[in-house]
Amino acid sequence: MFDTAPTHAPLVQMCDIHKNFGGVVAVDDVSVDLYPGEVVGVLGHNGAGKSCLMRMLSGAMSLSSGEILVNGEKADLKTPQDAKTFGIETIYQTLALADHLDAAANLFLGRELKTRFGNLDETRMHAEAKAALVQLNPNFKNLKDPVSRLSGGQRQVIAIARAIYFQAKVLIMDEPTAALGPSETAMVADLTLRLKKDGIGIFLISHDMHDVFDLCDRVMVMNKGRNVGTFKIEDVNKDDILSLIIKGTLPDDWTPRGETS
Amino acid sequence: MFDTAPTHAPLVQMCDIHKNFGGVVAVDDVSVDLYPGEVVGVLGHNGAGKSCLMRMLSGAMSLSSGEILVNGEKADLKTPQDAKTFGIETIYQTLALADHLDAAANLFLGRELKTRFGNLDETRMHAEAKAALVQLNPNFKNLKDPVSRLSGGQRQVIAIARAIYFQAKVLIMDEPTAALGPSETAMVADLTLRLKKDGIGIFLISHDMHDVFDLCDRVMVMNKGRNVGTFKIEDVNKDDILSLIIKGTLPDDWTPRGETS
Amino acid sequence: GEIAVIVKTTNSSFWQNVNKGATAAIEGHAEHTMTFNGPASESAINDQVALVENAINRGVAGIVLAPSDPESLAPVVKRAYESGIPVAIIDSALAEGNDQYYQTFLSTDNCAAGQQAAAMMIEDAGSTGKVAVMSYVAGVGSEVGRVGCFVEYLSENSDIEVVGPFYSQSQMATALNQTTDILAANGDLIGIFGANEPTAIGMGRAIEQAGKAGQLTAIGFDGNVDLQDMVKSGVLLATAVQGSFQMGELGVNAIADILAGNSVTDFIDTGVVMVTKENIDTPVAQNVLY
Amino acid sequence: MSDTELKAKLRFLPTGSALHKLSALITLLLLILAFSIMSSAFFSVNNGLTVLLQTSVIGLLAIGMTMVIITGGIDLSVGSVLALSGVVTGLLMKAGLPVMPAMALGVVTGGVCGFLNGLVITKMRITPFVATLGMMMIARGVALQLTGAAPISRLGETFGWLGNGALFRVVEMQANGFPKVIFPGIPYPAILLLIMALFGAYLLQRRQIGRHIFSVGSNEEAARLSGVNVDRTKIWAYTASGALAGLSGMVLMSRLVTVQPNEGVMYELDAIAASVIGGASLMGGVGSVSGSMIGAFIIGVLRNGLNMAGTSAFIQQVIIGVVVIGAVYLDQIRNRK
Amino acid sequence: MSDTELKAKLRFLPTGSALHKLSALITLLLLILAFSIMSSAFFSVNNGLTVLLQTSVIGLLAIGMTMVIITGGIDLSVGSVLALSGVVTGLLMKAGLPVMPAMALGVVTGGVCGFLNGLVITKMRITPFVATLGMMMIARGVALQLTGAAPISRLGETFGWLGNGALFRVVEMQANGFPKVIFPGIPYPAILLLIMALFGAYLLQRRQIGRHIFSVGSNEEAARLSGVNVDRTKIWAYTASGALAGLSGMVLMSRLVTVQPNEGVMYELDAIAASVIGGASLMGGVGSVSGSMIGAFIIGVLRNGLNMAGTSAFIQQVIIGVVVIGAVYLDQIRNRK
Ligand SMILES: Nc1ncnc2c1ncn2[C@@H]1O[C@H](COP(=O)(O)OP(=O)(O)OP(=O)(O)O)[C@@H](O)[C@H]1O
Ligand SMILES: Nc1ncnc2c1ncn2[C@@H]1O[C@H](COP(=O)(O)OP(=O)(O)OP(=O)(O)O)[C@@H](O)[C@H]1O
Ligand SMILES: O[C@@H]1[C@@H](O)[C@H](O)OC[C@H]1O
Ligand SMILES: [Mg+2]
Ligand SMILES: [Mg+2]
Repeated sequence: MFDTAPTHAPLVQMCDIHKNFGGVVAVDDVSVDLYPGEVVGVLGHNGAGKSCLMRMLSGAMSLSSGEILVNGEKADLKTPQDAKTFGIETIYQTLALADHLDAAANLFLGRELKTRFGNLDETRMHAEAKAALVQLNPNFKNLKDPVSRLSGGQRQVIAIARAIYFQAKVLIMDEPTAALGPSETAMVADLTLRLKKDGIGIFLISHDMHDVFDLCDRVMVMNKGRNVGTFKIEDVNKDDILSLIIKGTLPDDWTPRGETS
Repeated sequence: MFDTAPTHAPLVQMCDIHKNFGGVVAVDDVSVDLYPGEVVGVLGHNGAGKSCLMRMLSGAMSLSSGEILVNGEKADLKTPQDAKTFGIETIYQTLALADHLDAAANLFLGRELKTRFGNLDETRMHAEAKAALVQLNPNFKNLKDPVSRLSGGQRQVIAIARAIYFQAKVLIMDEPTAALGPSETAMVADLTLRLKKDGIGIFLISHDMHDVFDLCDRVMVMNKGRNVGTFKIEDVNKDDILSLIIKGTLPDDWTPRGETS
Repeated sequence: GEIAVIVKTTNSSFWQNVNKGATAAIEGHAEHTMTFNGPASESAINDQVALVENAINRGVAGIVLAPSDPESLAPVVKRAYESGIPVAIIDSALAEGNDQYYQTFLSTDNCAAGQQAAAMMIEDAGSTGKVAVMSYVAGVGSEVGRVGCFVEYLSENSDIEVVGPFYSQSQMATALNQTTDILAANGDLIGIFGANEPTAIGMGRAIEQAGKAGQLTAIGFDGNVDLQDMVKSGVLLATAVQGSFQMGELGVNAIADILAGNSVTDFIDTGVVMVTKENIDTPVAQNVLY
Repeated sequence: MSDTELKAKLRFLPTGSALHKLSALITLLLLILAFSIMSSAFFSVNNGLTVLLQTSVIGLLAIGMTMVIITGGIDLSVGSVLALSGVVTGLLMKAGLPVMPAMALGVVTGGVCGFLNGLVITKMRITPFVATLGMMMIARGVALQLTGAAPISRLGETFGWLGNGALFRVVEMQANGFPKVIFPGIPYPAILLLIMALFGAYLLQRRQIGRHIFSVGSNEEAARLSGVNVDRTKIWAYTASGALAGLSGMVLMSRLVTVQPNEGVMYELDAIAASVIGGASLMGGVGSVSGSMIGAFIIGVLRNGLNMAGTSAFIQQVIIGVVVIGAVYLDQIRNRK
Repeated sequence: MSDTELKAKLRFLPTGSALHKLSALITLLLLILAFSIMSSAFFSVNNGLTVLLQTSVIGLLAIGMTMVIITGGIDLSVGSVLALSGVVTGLLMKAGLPVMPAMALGVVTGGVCGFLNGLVITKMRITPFVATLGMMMIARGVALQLTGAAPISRLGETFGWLGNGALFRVVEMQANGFPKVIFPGIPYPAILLLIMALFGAYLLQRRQIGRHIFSVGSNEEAARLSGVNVDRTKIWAYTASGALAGLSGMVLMSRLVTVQPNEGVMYELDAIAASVIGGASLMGGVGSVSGSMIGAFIIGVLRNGLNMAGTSAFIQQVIIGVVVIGAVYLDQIRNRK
């Protein structure tokens, strides 16, 4: 449905993005881009600035300076709503669920389905929500419980379902599997590959090297707010990445693995 | 400092523990024990009841029925305070940090150090906190910021530091590395082994099979609230465990791996 | 039957003194009982309407009412009339055009009382300079007459400049603070008027505490022991005291008379006495003091 | 599908909010029973209608208050806004406007005050408690200043119609010249309350704005990240609360047939108590109009019943305090099970 | 280490709470400047002392209120508790008790009311708003019932000592037989306020109980899981608030030299406003005694200054409303930077 050739114009370009909180520099002039049908891993130590960078693309945080282009045009993402109109959906690290509402209400929050009288169409929202959730977790039961009563993993599944339901063009996943069990994690991996095949561009923040190597086309590593390198996944191995994450530099003897091998 | 022989009397025995919320059975007659110097992995799908089971041992949740013995004697763990007096410390999945306080205040919360006039001994608490945190994350800086301003991983480090600082006899870790970067994760693994060597008994909830196989002596698998099997780690492999987690049963052809190999 | 005495508020010694009068009167009428009630404050008019409605619903024999507002209480008084319940109005008037719905009216003429206080003010303090007016709740029936006529009389009969009015909401501490500030801001004040009990007491305390007793003409209103003490010590030149006991007593008696089939006069002036150091021990004054 | 529908209805009432209302309802019934035993006049058609009438003002306020409380806010200004709306209507009528447009503009005044509350809360980021506390003082001060604190009287028969009129009223003239009321009629304020309560419940449960109100109160940040326009939702709720305060001002002043700039002091506390007794949580995310109506009637019945029973005004206060706590407690124990 | 110590002092004042106080302080100074220009009598030693005296009651209430607000609660009962404490003292004195023990028991009465608030909130799990709203009605009702709503007068000279006495007071006898005040002295209530404020700040910043109060308000569940005795902490805070309300009752009634059972209505709003202007957050976890004192003085100066300037009582209300919102807003903009 979208252009699937990753050689085309980038879906998203983030240019010289800077964010500071008073004196604390969280993101330090970072540039990164994303093409359709591509998964870009965003890696880094705790507090490296990964979430902040992505929140700026989600419209959830304002930029201190820099520029974001979507489909080559400057996009002013002031609110999450703005980002959503550009087709940018996000799975937040904090999940961002309204505790007193049930799964369906959360899934459709802000984009409720309505009957032709403008009333909420509960029946349809529930049916759709059920379908979406069962894809990710076949035995998802407590569909009508307020989400505050669900386990950490169940909540994560709702947050994921919400982001993919609305046919994103760009998907940001901030540690989507951190709280998930093995089967759920596998399902998220499957899902990622399926979305990628549909031409969606994905930013994946993860601390799990296996996920990163299984899913990503490129990786971008952050260290203390700076982008310390962006690589095709073939060009690096686990140790290279760990070195970047921890020390902020590649091993001294590094040459692109893709070429040497 | 403790008796390190895992053959002795169990440190903790949880017998026929049951917990339901109205009609929802979260934990269904589960029994499990823990010996000094042993790491027992608690595994299961999302919503299996792992956190609930452990919260009952932490004194954070009341039992519907069942009995908990510590050092062979019945322990009535009504409050987290009770559990702490038995030397049971917990790293909660939700971290349980007071957002407006800084790292040191959180670390010593409820057990503040005082000067001889009974005033808070800020200087000593800070020094101790710094020492404890730097062990886990050498470049932990924002020591005086309220923890609400820290990144997910930084917060996790504080929660871990708090649990180990007070010389626990029993340590419960509920997905302690979920939010951690690779170097922090490695440090937690080191730490776990060090504590184990000191004779501390550890319950480790984790979804990460590598951690489980690297660190655990035994694993207990929960499925839909029930204990579907407790095994020495030598007797099972990854696929056995995944089968237990997902289906609740071992593969049909299973025999204890430790014996066959 | 039950005679319901409904006043503007139960929270003040003035109204509690009405209660005492009513209680004393009911002793004389074994065939009747008396209930005493009122809202939490004199400005809670809607609550007073509800109290009257409830009394009508429970079929009381008669009502003694001190209306917090002349118009707002008229519909319920009419309802009482429609239910055949006799009503005696006390303290404050009901709006014109409602005379047929109640049987008698007992009151101090608040306007006249205000004028008397003003006359005394001019007499003692002179007819030029500043006089501060410390009022209680803006706009309630007795306040409109009392403070309104006080101010009007001053402006018509002297060159006195009025400072205020300030409203204490019938809170003594508020009156104390306000008076303290007014005294500090207007060193040249020649007189001050405190228009009801808590206000006058707070005002008197402020004068004592500022060390200004005797330096200006202070006149109060109502007559509990604190005010009597202030009159005796000279902090207040005078205090205007209404026959509150009489309002309760005569009001209940009037209803009992009507119920017994007797006729009653349609207006009884319960009077006001300007109590001063000179007359405080006389029977006229002792009769109204409480 | 009817089971689903039923459940859908209850979904915003977590931890058994059906129970919530049930326990409030039980409190209400117990009170009615107790008062009926204590006073024969209490349990009569006449008095029932009086209670309806007396509760309508608090009831109207409680509808708006409930919406505000569900967003996690509070509106302390309703009592003052009620007075200011009445003053505006009174002044407009004195200026020659007929009663209907004057009352409509009175309600609009309330809405404007609420809208300003909403702006201050969202755009200036002032906590609702402080913002509406400020509005409480400002609206009261303006109402008193505009009138010089004096009531506005002689607004004419028609002004009293909304507050004192009744549907199906039957009056008969007696031989002795006294009229006799056969059936006092259903008071217009009670009918108005019913309509507004149903409409409020519909908005909260069936419309997007209601869903957004719940989400904002449940987790404001999550609502924002989900694309809910948090500011607009809050402004909506405060405007509704203000407009309902204006409407209740019309009812109250019309009942008094006079505009009283001093009226409505502390009404906010009654409205808040009604909402909370009815199960609304001051933490936000929880509440219902039907619950708040039960809460309002608990307070109304209590006031009326204690008066009927001839309880001293002071003891009344103590009893109301105890019942408010008791009603919320009863609910707590039910929930804990 | 002094840098560390300074920082340690500020650590509970997040998002730049030093700024918080700074902006409140600026508001206060601006007010003082404005009033000094408007009225020459305002900026004088005498009037300064008067402001101190007038603010002491709200100031004392604000200390306790701040503690309660930091736990994430609220105490609406302080105005009524103040009155009840005064009544108890007055009755005990009438019964023959000397002033000191009678006043001590008055403060204890306040403490007991606060303790009951704490019990209802923690053991019956009633939200603070409702629990203290109930206590507000109950304490007021009891105070009125005990006295039959009449003031208790003629309590003797000594009763007025606390409220009207002053340190370093210089009085001279005039020729006309009336005394003249040369230097009014530093009022005892102001000294009492200073002592209590310092003590309150010490408890909050330097003692375990203070740390626990912050933690409970910041994240109650986290505090509980960390082994903080949440219930005991809350009960402590409400008891302190009640006792301080009792103490302020002593000051107020002593100033009046009369016990007034209906005194203190709506004082809770002033106390809350003072805390919030001073930077306390009604969400809990944030606040300071020093900030609340500045807040109390903003309100006190405003009332005094507007009176001095002869502003109409109604316009005063409007202005106070605007300043309360404005002070909090000023703070907001500073914080956002
Ligand atoms: N609202 C805020 N105010 C002040 N500082 C902040 C805020 N949010 C984040 N920071 C700081 O910005 C830095 C980057 O935080 P961020 O959450 O982006 O890290 P992260 O890379 O996502 O880490 P993690 O892997 O732990 O989630 C951290 O030092 C954090 O303390
Ligand atoms: N307070 C509660 N009220 C009602 N149900 C609850 C509550 N807490 C947990 N549950 C339910 O109990 C079950 C077990 O939850 P628990 O948190 O123990 O799962 P878990 O195994 O820790 O899952 P995860 O891996 O996702 O953390 C879930 O179905 C959950 O919905
Ligand atoms: O007439 C009453 C007055 O005398 C009292 O002092 O306050 C209330 C008034 O209505
Ligand atoms: Mg992050
Ligand atoms: Mg869990």
